[in-house]
Amino acid sequence: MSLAGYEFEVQRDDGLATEEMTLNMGPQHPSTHGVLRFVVKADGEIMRTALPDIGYLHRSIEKISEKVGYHGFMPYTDRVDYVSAMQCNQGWAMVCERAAGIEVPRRGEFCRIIACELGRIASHLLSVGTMVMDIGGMTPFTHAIREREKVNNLLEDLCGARLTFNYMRIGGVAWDLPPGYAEQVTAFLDQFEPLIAEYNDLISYNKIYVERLANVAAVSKEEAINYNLVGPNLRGCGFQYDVRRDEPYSIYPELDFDVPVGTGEVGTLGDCFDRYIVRIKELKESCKIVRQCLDMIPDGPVLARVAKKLKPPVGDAHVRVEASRGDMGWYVVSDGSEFPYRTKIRTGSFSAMSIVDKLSRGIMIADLIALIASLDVVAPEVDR
Amino acid sequence: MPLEALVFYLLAALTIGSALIVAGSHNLVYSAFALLGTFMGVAGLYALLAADFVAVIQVMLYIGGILVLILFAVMLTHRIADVEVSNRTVGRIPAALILGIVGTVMGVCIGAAEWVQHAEPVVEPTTSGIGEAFLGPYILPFELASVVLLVALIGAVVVSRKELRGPMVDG
Amino acid sequence: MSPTEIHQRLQDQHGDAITAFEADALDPFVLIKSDSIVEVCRFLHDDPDLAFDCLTNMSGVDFLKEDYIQVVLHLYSYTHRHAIVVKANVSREEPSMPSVEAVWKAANWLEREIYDLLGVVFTGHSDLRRLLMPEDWVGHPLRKDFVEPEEYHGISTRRESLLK
Amino acid sequence: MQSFIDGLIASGAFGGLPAEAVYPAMMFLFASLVVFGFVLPLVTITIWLERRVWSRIQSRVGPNRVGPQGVLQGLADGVKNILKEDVVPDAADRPLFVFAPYLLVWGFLATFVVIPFSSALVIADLNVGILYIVAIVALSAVGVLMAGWASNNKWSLLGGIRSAAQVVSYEIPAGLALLPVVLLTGTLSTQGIIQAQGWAPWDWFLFHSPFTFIAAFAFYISALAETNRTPFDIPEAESELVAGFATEYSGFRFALFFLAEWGSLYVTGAIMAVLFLGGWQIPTGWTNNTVVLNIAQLTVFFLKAYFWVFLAMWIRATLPRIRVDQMMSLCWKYLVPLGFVNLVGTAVWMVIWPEGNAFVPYLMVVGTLALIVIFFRRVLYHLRRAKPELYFNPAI
Amino acid sequence: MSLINSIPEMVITTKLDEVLNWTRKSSVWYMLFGLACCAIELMQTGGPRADLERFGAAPRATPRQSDMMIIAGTLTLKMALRTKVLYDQMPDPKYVISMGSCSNCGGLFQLAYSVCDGVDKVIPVDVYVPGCPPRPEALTEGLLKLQEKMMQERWLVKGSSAQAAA
Amino acid sequence: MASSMGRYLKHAKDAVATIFEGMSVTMSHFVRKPYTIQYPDRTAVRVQDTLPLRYRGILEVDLEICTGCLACERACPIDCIVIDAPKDKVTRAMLLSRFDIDIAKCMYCGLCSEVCPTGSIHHTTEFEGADYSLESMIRRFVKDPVLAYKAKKGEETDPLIAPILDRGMEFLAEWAEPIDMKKYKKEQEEAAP
Repeated sequence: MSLAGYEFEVQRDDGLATEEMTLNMGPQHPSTHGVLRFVVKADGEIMRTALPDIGYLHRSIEKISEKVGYHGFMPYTDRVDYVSAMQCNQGWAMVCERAAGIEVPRRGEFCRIIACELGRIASHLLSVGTMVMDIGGMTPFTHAIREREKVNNLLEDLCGARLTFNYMRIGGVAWDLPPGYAEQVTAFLDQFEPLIAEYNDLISYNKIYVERLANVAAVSKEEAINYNLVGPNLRGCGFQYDVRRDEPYSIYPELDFDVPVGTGEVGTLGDCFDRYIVRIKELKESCKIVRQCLDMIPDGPVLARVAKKLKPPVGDAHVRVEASRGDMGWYVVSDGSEFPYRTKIRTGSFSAMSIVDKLSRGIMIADLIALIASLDVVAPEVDR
Repeated sequence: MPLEALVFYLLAALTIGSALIVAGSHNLVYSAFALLGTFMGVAGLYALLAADFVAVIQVMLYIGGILVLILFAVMLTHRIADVEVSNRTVGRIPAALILGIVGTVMGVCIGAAEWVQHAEPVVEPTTSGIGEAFLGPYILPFELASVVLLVALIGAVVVSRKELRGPMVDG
Repeated sequence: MSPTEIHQRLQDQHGDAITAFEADALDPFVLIKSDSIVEVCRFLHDDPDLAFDCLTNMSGVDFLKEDYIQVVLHLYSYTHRHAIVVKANVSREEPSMPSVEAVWKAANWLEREIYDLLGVVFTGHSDLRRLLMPEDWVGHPLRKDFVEPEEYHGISTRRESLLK
Repeated sequence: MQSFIDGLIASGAFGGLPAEAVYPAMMFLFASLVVFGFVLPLVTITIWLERRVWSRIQSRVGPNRVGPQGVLQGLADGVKNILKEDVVPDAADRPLFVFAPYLLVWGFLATFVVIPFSSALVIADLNVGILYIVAIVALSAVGVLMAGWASNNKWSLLGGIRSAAQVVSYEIPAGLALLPVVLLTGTLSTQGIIQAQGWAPWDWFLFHSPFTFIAAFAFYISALAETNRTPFDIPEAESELVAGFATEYSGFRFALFFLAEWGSLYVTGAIMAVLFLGGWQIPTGWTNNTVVLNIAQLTVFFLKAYFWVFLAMWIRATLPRIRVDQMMSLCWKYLVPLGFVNLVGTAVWMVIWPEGNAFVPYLMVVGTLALIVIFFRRVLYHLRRAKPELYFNPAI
Repeated sequence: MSLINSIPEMVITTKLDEVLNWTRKSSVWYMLFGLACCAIELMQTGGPRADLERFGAAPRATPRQSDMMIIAGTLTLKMALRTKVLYDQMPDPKYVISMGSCSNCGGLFQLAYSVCDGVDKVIPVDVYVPGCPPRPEALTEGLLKLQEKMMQERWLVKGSSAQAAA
Repeated sequence: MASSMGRYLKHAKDAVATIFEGMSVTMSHFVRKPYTIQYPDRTAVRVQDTLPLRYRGILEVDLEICTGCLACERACPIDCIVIDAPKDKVTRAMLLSRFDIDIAKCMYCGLCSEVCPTGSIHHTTEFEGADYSLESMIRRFVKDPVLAYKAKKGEETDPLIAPILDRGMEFLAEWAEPIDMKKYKKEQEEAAP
C-alpha cells in the first residue's frame, strides 16, 4: 500500500526510543462501517495521528444531479445518507421547493415529519448499536437492530421500502399514510419507549462502557463550531442548537420538543459518552414528536401539483435541514433548465471526519474506535 | 529403565539443540523463541529427576515470565521485523577460546568427580520440602534474592516511568 | 442583523473588495474580489456585531459559458443567528484564490474538496491534496467540460447495457 | 496406564516388539483417542452451545439448520476448515507461522492431563497439579506471541503483544486467588483438593469463608482474561484489531486456534469446579458399582464445569470490551491487592477456626441464594417493563 | 489434487463429495465487506430478523477466514483495486455474492464518473442478488442459491467441473 | 486519601452493580421470543404475503393493460426499462414488440409505476430474484408482439381485462393525488368562514 502524501517525520521522545508503527486501518476494517481509511501512526497503543483518507465511496452524486433532473434526483438523495434517507429526501425537496417557489400541503408536511422522525429513530438506533458493537458488546447491537427492524417495517408500510425510501416528492410526499397507520405507530412507540430504559440498564451506564467512553476525545464548544461539527456531535459539547428549533422549517415550530445536550455527567463535557447519550435522549424526543404529529395531523391532500419538467428560475438556493447526523446543507444552482446546474450537499459526517485528525492525537487505538463511532460517521455522507 | 534413558536423551537433545539455535541463529526473534525449547527441555529434565515442583516452576517462571518478557523486549526493539541479520556473530576467536577453556575445565571436573547414583529416583511430593528448606536453612539467601528482585522491580519502574514522562504528543 | 445591514457594515470596512450585492436573491449574497477573501472573512468572523463563527457550506460552481468558477461560502452566526452568502469568482484557466482555512478550520476539507473536484488552487492551504478522488486521477470531475476517462488502472468505466 | 501397557506386553499382544517402541506408540494412540474422542466433540458442542446461548440473548435463533437444532454446526465448521486452502502469506515467517498454532493447541491439550473428571478418571494425578495448569497456560502466551509476530501483520503483532501482556499479568492474580485453596488443603493435587471438599454446597470451598468466595470470582475473572474471553478479548478485538493474532490464519490452522480458544473455556470451567465447587463429589453410599459411581461423578463434574462455561458465555453476551490500560489497572490495582487480602484473610481464618467455621458456610449458602432471588426479581422487573412475548422452549 | 482427482467416479466418492459439500455449505463464513447502502441490509441480515447464522453463516472480519465475500454496495474505482486484493487474500474455495444493483452492474450509479460498473469487472461473481438494496430475505435467498451451487460441485470425482475451473 | 479510597471502592461497587443489572437484562432475554422470521421454509405465511401492497419489490408488467405510452421508460433515471412499440403499418395500431426490464440494474424507486396511467407496470411484493448470471436477470415480458391497450370511454367491459385493470387501479390508488395548491387554498378559504 502506498502511503503517498502521508510521510511524517518520526518524532523522538527522550528516553527509550520505541518504533513508531504505521497502521493502515481500512478501507475494509470492521469498525469503519463502510469504507473509510485511516492512516494511523501509533507508538505502541498510543496514537500520534490518525489521518482519514476518504473517497472510497465517492459516487459522484452531485454530478449525477446535473444529468437526471430535479424529480429524477430524488432516489439518489436516499443514497447520500442511507442510514437516514428521509431527511435527505426532505432536504432535496425543500431546496427545490425554495428555488421554484412551491408550497407543500399541510398534511404533506406532517407526513414528512412523521417519516423523518421515524427515520431519525432508525438512524440513531443504528448509530448507538454500532457504537456498542465497536466497543465490543454484540448484544445491545442486535437489540438496537431488532428495534430498527420494527421501524423499517413501519416505513415499509408507509413507502414500500426499508432503506432507500424515495418517499418525498417536490411538493409533498408520494404516498399518504396507509389506513390504521397511527395505531401501528403508537403501538410501536408504546413498546419502544420502555426499551430505551432497558437499553440504558444494559449498556449505557454499564461501568465498562462508561469507562471506555468517558473523558475520551473531548471537544470544546468553540472547537466544534470552528470545525463546523453539527447535530448530536455539536450538542454533545453542551451547545444547545438544533436547526429544527433555531432555524425552524416545515411544521417544527408548532411542535413541542426538547433539545438534549451533553452535560459531561460521567466525564469531561463533550467526550464520546456525551455524544452517545445525546443520541439516546434524542430517541425519546423523536418519539414525542411522532406522537404529537399523529395527534395533530389534518386531513387533506399530501402532494402539490408540480410541473413534470420542473424549471426553477435562474439563481441559487440553500436550505439546512436537521438530519440525523446534524445540520445538512443543500445548495442548488439553477440555470433555468430542467436539470440542476450544480448541487452541493454539505453533510454532518463530512465535517465530523475532518476533526478526527485533531482529536486522535494522544489517545489509544481502542479510543480511536470509540471516537469514530461516537462521531457517527457514515461513509457515503462523507464522500457523497 | 531404557524408556527413561530414551526420554532423557530426547530432552537433552532438545535442550542443547535449542540452545544452539539461541546462540547461532541470525534472527534475534528465532533465538528468543528457541529459548522455549531450552526451557522446556530443562523442565523435562527436572521432571525426570522427580523434582516436579521445580519443573513446574521452571515452566511457570521461565516460560510464562522471563521468555515472554524477553520476547517483548525483542519485539519492541527498533525495526526488528525489517532487518534480516539482527544478530551478528561477533568475536568468534575469543568465544572459541573461552569455550575451549571452560570445556576443558568441565571435562576434567566430570572425570574427577565421584558420582553418587541412586538406584531409583524417589517419586514423592517435593513442595513442602522445598518450602521448609527456604524458610529454614536457606532463609538468608532466599531473603537476599527477594531484596535483589525487589530492587530490580523498582528499577524497572523507574526506568519505564522516565519514558512515560516524556512529551507524548505535540499539541 | 439583516443582510442589507451586514452588507452595509462590510461596505464600511472593506468597500473596495465588494463588487456586487444582491439583496433580493433567495439567499442574499455579496460578491467580492477573490484576492481579498481572507480579509473580508476575517472581518466577518471577528467583528462582534457580525460574528460569523460558522462556515456552513462552501461550494464551487463552474460557469462554463461565463468562463469563471464561482466559490460560494455560506456563513452562519450561532451568536446572532443570521446568515450571509459570500461569493468570489476565479478564472477557469488558472483558478486560484487565498485559503480561508485560518479563519474557519472547517474550510480545510471543504477547500480540498473544491480543489479536487473543480481544480481551484487555494494558496496558503496547509494540506492541499485530492480528497475524494484517487491521487493519480486526471482531471477535475465537477467541471462542466470534464470527460470521463475510458479506463482506470485497467478497469473499463463503460458498461454496455444488456438491454441494448 | 503404564501397568496396563505392561500387562499387554506381558500377554504378548504386540508380538515381541521392544517395549521402547510400544510405549510411545501406545501413548500416541491414547493421546489421539483423547483428542478425537473427547476433546473435539467437547469443543464443538461448547461452540454450538455458545452460539445458541448468544443468539437467544440477542433475540435470534442461532444455528439450527445443520443437524437437529444445529448440533452438527461445529463438525461442519471443522471439516470445512480442514478442506480450505492453507494460506501462508508470502511475507510471513514460515516456520514460526506454521508452528504457532500447534504450540497453542499443545498448551491447551496439556491441561487436560490433570483434570479429574471423576474419582478414577484422571490421566495423571500430579501432586503439583494446580500449579501445573497455571504454568502450562503460559505456553499459549508464547504461541500467541509467535503467531502474532510470524504473521508479519501489524494488527497481528499488536494482538500478540496484547495477549502476552494480558496472560503474563493475570497469571499473578490467578495464582494468588488459588493460594487460599492450597492453604486450606495443604496440597496442590487436583484430586486432593476435591477430596478435601464434600458433595454439599456448604462443604465447597466457594462457601468456606468470605475470602474464598471472593477468591473464586477473582480467579474466574483472571481465568477469563487468560483465555482471552470477553470482556478481556482485546487481543482479538474484532472491531479494533480485525482478528488480532489470528488475522492471517486460515483453514486448518485457524481451526486449531478456534479449538484452543473454546477448549480452554471448558478447562476454565473445570478448574473452577475442581477448586471451588467440589469437583466430582457426590453423596456416597448409594451404590457400590464403580462404573455407575464414576458416571454419576462425571455427570456432576460436567454440570458444575458447564455452569461456569455458561456464565462465561453469558458474560460475553452482556459486557463490552475493556481497554488495554483498564485491563492492566484492573489486574494490578484491584485483583492483585484482592488476592493478597484473600490470602491473608484465609490464613487468619484458619488460625481462628482451624477446622473451619461451622456456621459461616451455611450463612453464605443462604446469602448466595438470597442474591440469586434478588437477581431473578430484577429479571422479572425487566420482563414486566418491556412486556415481551415469552417463549420458554429452548428449541426453535 | 491431481492424484485425488484421478479417483474414478464411484458411489462412495460421490457420497463423500456430498458429505464434503454439505460441510462446506453448512459453514459459509462471510466476510464483512459492507461498502454502501447494502451494508446496512447486510447488518440487518446478520441481525435478529433474518439471522444468517441459522444456516451456519457467521461473519468474519478478515478475508483469510472467509469462504464468501458479499459485495454489499457501490464499488468505486478507488475501492475496486482493494477489492481485488481482498479477494486474492481469501483461501480457496471462495465465493462471491454480488448484492444489489450497484455491484451487479453499476445500477443507478452507472452515470457516475467514479464508480466501477459491476463487481464482475474485477472479480468473478457466483450469485447476483437483485434489489436496491435487497431486503434481508432476498440476501438469504442468495445464500441458499449459493448453497445449491456448492452442492453441485465435485471435489473427488474425476473430471470435476469445479476443479477444472479452479 | 480517604476520598481516593472512596473513589476506588466506588469504582468497584459501580462495576459490580452495573454488571449485575446488565446480566439481569440479558437473562431476561433468554425467555423472550426470538424476533427471527425463519425465511424461507419455517414461517407461518410466506414472507411476500406479509408485505404491504406498496412494497417496491421486483417490477411486473401487465401487458394486457399497457398502453405503450412509454412514460415509464422516460421516467426511469437509469434506463433500465426498454420498450419497443412500433406502429403497425397496416392497422395503424400500436404494437408492443419488446418490454424488457433489467432487474439487476433497477433501483426500485417507483418512479416508473408512479407515472403509469393504468397501473400496468407496478412493483410486486416479490423479492426473490437471485441468479447466477446477469443475462438471466432481465425480465422480458413480451413473448410475442401484442397490441397495446387502448383506454375505452366508460367502464371496461372485457371480462378478461377488467380484473387486471381493476388491480392496476388498486396500485394507482396507493399513490397520492397531486393537487393544485392555489385552487386548494382558495377552496379552503372559501370553506373556512
